[in-house]
Amino acid sequence: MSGGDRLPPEALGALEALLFTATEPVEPARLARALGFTEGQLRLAVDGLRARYAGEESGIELVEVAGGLMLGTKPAFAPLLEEMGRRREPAPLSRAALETLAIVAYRQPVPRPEIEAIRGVNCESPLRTLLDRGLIRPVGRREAPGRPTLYGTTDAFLRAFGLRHLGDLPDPEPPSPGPDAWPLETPAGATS
Amino acid sequence: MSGGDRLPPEALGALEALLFTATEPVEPARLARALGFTEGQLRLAVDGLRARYAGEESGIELVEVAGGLMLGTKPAFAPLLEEMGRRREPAPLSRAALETLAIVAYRQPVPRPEIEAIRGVNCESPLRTLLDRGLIRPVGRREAPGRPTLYGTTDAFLRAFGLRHLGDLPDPEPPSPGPDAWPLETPAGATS
Amino acid sequence: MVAPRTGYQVRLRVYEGPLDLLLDLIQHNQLDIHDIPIAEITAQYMAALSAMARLDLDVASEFLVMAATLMAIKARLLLPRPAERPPDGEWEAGPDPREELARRLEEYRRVKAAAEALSRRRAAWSLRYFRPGVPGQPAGEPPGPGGEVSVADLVAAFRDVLARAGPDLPREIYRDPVPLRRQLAAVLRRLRASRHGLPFGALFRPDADRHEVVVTFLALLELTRQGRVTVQQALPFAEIWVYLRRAGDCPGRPAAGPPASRAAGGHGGGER
Repeated sequence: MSGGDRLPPEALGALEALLFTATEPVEPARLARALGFTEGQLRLAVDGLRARYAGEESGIELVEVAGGLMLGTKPAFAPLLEEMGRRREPAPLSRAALETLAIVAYRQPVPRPEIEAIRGVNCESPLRTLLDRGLIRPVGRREAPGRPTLYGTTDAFLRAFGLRHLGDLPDPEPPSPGPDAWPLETPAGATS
Repeated sequence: MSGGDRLPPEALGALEALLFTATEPVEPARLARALGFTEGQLRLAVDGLRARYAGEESGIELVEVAGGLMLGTKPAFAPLLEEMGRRREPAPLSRAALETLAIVAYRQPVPRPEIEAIRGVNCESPLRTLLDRGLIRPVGRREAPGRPTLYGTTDAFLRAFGLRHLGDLPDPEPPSPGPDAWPLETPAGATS
Repeated sequence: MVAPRTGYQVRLRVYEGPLDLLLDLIQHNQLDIHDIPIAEITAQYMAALSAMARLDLDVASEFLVMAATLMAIKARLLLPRPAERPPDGEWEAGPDPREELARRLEEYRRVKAAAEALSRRRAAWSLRYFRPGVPGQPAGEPPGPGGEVSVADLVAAFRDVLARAGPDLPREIYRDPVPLRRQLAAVLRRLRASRHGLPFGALFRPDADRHEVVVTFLALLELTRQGRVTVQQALPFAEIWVYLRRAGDCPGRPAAGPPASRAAGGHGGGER
């Protein structure tokens, strides 16, 4: 390491900010270029960050992977993170979204006007939420005036609710077997 | 702070790891629960992290937004990150949208006719933009003829503008606290 | 119901609306909002409108309404006050006709200030960068329902919404669309009850409507996919038979099919 490898005071911070916002491992050469560092300076900065992360009061560390550097949490905190279900936990569904989802689940394929007729309010926003969250999707269009988009549930919906298939959806009206519960009662005699 | 608020040695690391992997602001209460901390302990840990991030050799810091905590880079490193193409600039808001958003933010809940009376122009298009971008949402209906929809801001709005909560809205006129420092004092929906 | 008003949405090059234009004139002339020289401002306002017209900017109707308002205020100010006040003092302390306009301008000015404050706040905040996928940018898989929502919540929500909808739902919606789940059970039941499987056609109620037929068919597909049922056809265009698969069955060899089905069953008909 040459004597010219002095670090500017904010070098560690700059390196940290760069790595913090990276989506994948960053090659050392690219880091050096971005920071305007020599190779020696980058090595110093990396060592400096490593040292800062070394203590047990630090939750992250610098890892080298796939030819690049990135930040990651320390393995010691894996159990904690796993417990937190660190697969991004979005806010729970709103009442409006849940009701809309229920209607789509039970009535699919169903167009928006029908959902709105049932709920009695505009459902644009809950539908968008459900689409964004991958719980419903457009499955076609109804052959009717305006050809409204029909919505149905997705595989992600099944997974999220622990359903193997749509047939697993519980009967929403268990007490009273509806008026046309025909098939359940029909004996085998129907065989042509 | 009570004497029981001692921190386990890895407390800062655990908090940091949690925040590092969070994709949205995390409420303090949730953090405390996840970490098994008392409120006091969490406060200690937060202060500890803040202190660790304070130096210029740190590239990140702890920010409070939308009722939660998250890690972000320090503003000083914005030019470097921008140069690296890290900017994920959300599309800028038009003046019409900003004005409409300001009315909703400071007057919520507020119906469209009131917004239009204040701006003196039709606001359908900016309202739609704001709804589409998730910055505002319908929060109910006013019990008045026509039952107009009332609009309010969302958590996404707080996050987009770096506000901790609605009380954190910037004072529109910081220099002169005029006789009727309007927005802050006006009771919601009192006008028109 | 929102009628599209395209002509209404004109964005003037600079002005967000008549209030914006007026405010600009007032500031430009360094006037007091609460003491506007109406005649002068009206003249400037009209000049601005005709400039817009010359620039071929479509002058939105709001601008014209404001022009009319200004003219009305001007006219009222020009009217001589009656020399003798009526005895009931009705004319006394008549409100300044400019008052309402001043109030609106003041309010709009505050909105503009608030919008600018928000804009500055946003600019400052945007100097911060977050971990990728933060905030609010979905990374990879969509986030799903979030929280702890169970099937029970879903069912409860459906019941609630139906209960709330009451009996005056549009007819089309009340018609029971024959849930797939029910049809699945029905098909299974009928197959269980039959000893030799059933011809495809027998699975459909004679008076089933199109929807029911579709759902029944979907149920059949689903059962096939789950491997609980096999579907076989002896020859092209021959009757299709449906068999229940019992535990231990060899794939494609229904326990008690008619001989015809065996003929074609060698390759494991419905199995995949």
